[in-house]
Amino acid sequence: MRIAVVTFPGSNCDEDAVHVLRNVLGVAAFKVWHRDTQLPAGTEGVILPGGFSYGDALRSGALARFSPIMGAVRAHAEKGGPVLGICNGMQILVESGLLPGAMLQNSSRKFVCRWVGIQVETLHSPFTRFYQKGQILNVPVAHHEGCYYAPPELLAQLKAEDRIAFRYQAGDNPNGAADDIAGLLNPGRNVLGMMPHPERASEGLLGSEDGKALFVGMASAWAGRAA
Amino acid sequence: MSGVVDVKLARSHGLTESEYQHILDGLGRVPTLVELGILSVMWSEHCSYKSSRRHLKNLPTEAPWVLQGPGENAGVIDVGDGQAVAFKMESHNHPSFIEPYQGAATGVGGIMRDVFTMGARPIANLNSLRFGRLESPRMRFLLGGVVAGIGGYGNCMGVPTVGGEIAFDPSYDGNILVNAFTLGVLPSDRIFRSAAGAVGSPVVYVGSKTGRDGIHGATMASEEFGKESEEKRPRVQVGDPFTEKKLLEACLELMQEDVIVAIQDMGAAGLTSSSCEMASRGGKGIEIDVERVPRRETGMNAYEVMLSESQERMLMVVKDGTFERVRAIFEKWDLSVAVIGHITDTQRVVIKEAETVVADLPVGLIVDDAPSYDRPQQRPNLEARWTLPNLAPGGLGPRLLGLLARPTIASKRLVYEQYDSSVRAATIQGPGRADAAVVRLPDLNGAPSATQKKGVAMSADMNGRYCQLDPRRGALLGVLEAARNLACVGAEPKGLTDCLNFGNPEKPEVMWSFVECIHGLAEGCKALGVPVVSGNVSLYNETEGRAILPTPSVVMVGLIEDVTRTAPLGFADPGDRILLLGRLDRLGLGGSELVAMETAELLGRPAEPHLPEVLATHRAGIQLVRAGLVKSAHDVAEGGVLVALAESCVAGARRFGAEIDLPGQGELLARAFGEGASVIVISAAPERVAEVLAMAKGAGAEITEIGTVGGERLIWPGHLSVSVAELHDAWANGLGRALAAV
Amino acid sequence: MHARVLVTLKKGVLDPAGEAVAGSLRQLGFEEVRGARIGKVIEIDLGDVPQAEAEKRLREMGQKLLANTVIEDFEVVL
Amino acid sequence: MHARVLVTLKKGVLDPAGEAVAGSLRQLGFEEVRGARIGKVIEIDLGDVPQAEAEKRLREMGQKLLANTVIEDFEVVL
Ligand SMILES: Nc1ncnc2c1ncn2[C@@H]1O[C@H](COP(=O)(O)OP(=O)(O)O)[C@@H](O)[C@H]1O
Ligand SMILES: [Mg+2]
Repeated sequence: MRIAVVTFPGSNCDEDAVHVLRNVLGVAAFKVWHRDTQLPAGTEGVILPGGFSYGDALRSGALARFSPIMGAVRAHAEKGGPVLGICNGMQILVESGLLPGAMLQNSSRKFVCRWVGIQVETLHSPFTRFYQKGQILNVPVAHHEGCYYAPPELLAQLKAEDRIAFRYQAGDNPNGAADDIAGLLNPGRNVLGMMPHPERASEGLLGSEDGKALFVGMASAWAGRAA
Repeated sequence: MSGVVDVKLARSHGLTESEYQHILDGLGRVPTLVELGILSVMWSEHCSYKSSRRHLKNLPTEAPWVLQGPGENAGVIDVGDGQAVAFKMESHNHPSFIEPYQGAATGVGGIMRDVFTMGARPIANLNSLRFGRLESPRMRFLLGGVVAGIGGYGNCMGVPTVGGEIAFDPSYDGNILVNAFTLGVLPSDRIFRSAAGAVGSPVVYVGSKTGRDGIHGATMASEEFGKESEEKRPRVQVGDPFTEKKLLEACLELMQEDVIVAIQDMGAAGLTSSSCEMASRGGKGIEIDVERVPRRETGMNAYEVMLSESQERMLMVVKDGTFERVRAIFEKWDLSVAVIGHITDTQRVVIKEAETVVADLPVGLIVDDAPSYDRPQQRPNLEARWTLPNLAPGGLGPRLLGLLARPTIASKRLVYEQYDSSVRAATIQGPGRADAAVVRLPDLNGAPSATQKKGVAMSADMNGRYCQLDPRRGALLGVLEAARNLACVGAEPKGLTDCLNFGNPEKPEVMWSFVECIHGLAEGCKALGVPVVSGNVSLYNETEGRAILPTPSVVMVGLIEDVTRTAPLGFADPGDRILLLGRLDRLGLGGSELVAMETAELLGRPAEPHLPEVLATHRAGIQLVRAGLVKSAHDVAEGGVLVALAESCVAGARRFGAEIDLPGQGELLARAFGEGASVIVISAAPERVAEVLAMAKGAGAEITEIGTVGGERLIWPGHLSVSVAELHDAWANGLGRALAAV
Repeated sequence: MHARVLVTLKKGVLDPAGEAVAGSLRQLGFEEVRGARIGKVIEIDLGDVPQAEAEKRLREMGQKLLANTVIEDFEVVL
Repeated sequence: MHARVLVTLKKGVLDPAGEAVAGSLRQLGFEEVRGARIGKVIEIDLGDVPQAEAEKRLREMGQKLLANTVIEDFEVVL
């Protein structure tokens, strides 16, 4: 199992993702520099971590989308390989079109960091298959542009195709996201973008272990099918 | 600016006539404009500590575990197993009053640079803030801007902001305080310092390009505000956390290699102070060619380049022949990098613009001969304020609700939710959870670790009201409170950093309170065995003649051997017994929040701490938490024991009521709302109470059982009965209401 | 040549920041304010480029990077 | 009446976001880009106000709220 965690200039949750994979789960994980054009041989999954790539200039994720590594990430996704975008990673996925819709500033107009409850909406993805449907996960959010936007037709489609992976619990939506969406999947169900940080909720000591199963699912999904 | 250097121009640079004369005598000639600029910033209060230097010597700075005391960019203490932590606190009061977002942001950026300059990876930020009355729209704007700025910078850097304190008092109406603290970790055998190395070594500039930002910011921080401060606005610097994040990573990457001889961030007074300090600390000279300094703007002259306070820049001396390596790393991170000079043996600072020498000054004149003043001190008539007012008896319930809603006491959630407190996957007790912030240490390389057992605890404290009423005792109480907070999470205090915020030191009463506060800090630190390893002084916090309360903010850092053993401040289970560590009758209403609420005045003398009792209480607290015998621990501070109890009821993960009976026969209000040192509210499972009592007594501490957790109300039979819902509403929404009310 | 690209939120996309500004303006006594929307202006220094060419290039920049056309419209001002 | 207030950073004030955008534009092949600065455009709906009056009011709004005049300039476009 080998997971590549991309470091963009300004990424700051790359270490945390590597930590959970390596130190908590014993999964081989390594950082990849954004200027590389290829994922290392044997890469089975890719994580675009949280942070402020390019200082969030213009729009979060707008510039990182053009980083050289993104060609290889796209290719990996197109082959069906799992790609997880957390926080800034989700913003990059949305900007790059790997996920539909757009991200807006939080409706509070402020950065928000707190624990939220998110509900597992579908088990049909490498990331969510080890949860129970309807299970509530306790995870932190920490973002300024986390308000997911989708026009009505797109929302209807996401629902029809069961592509909403996580929703904030009713009344616990920290950013005003459409339909309480906290995470969504691409049509192939192998690309997940989510605003909450499962990597900060994978050790009981830090307040919750609910994020762990997501990484376990991701890490074992594509075993042996590496590039 | 006219180019003719004379006494008038010197005065406009903030130099006094006699200081200017001293320059003429020392040089034997009239300084050039660039030289005047250099000397004026280096001799400013901010850089030279001319009013404070002689008094800071009274602080205890030594302990066997101190690896670096005051004198470098940050203090460093050993935490064992090859690891050390570097930390410091710094003020950005004046810039934040002028432009709150950028002022606070660059304050946070500056203190993080101080810490990673030492070779440490920053792992935690705290801040200590003071604002005036929220009734003023300007004050609400300042609060919003400062908080957004702190978050804007720290969040982007990926350093969690895990704690701090905010208090409000009308004395800060014209001068808010923004003190930022950073702690980082480093290998204990690889500390980087700023003393210049071998003659001939290249001097390398890295980071952002230089623009005309904040020229003369250091002198601004050394002046009292008046009406004309408005015009000083364009001097404000703008922070760029994205560049600083890259600078951090590039510096730490380079520090893995044997390349850097000396490194110094460019903070206040920019290239001037960094180059002069490097030369001075190394006993060498330095020669710099400003033409080689990377610039963002065209047409900058040598004066502007030397005095610019553009952020996110570093100066390094590297080993001869290693520059290509430096270049490779900084270019990888898209940062500017250039050799701009070299180290000399002349003990002079020589600044060239291409081939023209524009400044040539002896290092000794700039640093060692900087003025040092023993400013006159005058003790004010403190006794006049020591008489307590007569407060109407009874009415505990409404008073408790009133206190819980006071902005100084109410929940700060509105603020700390704007800070990323969980990045780095190591925050064990974040903001609002416990009396001190607790962060698990990373591994030796600075990466998160799942096996690391050790953690650091940090607490920011100081009550300016106590310091106004009795500066020495007030400062001592602040230090003790910080240690008490650490005890509540089971941490052994190991080091302290301070930020001394005062008014105009040229006023004898201000100067006296400054000196007294230093004695109070020293007394507390000595009693606790805690060294002061770094700090900062911010004077002239005064507008139109009105000074702030003396505010010698401190952050105390403690060590926890096993981070699975800490305690939150909120109660955990119904049926748990509530106990008090320490003596309630040692507390009093002098300078208390209750008196401030009811009289809007500063009255009374803060309660005297009894050090042996205080130390015993702390010892007992630490032992109990470490033994896992208590489920919560919360110190009694502003608002007294009832406020502490109410907070334990409503501030935890779940909410509870409690039934209590406060011991003693003293005056009821003093028992309920008295403040002072040394009382901690703890809770424990009933079956562990016997062990708790035994352990506390073994540590020499007073301990009393006062009640039980549970129910829907906080009840003191015969005196108080308030519903948990009301307590929670007052406390949780107090700050929000104060901000919304116009 | 200096040019500006104005990027504004599409009609129908909520703009809480704009609403807050409108509210504050009214509170400050500008009661005539019926609404406000906040967008971005990107000022670009292009060097010596003929106007027609510049316009074409700026539209491309707007399309590719400066605006997110899912939620934003843009306009080139020379 | 609809009006725009353009708020831009004062000359000399660092604009990290603008620099990042300029860098990306060049990387995307727009090599002619010498620099970029990012500001705000606030579109205001004023109802029926005579033009001269509107202009005066908008300047006041700029001064009082829309621009942070410590670091920003503004311009009213009717
Ligand atoms: N109040 C204080 N207590 C202890 N040390 C102090 C205090 N004030 C300043 N120092 C020390 O004096 C030195 C100079 O401080 P400062 O000018 O703030 O540093 P910098 O140049 O990094 O901004 C530092 O080593 C600092 O830790
Ligand atoms: Mg420094």
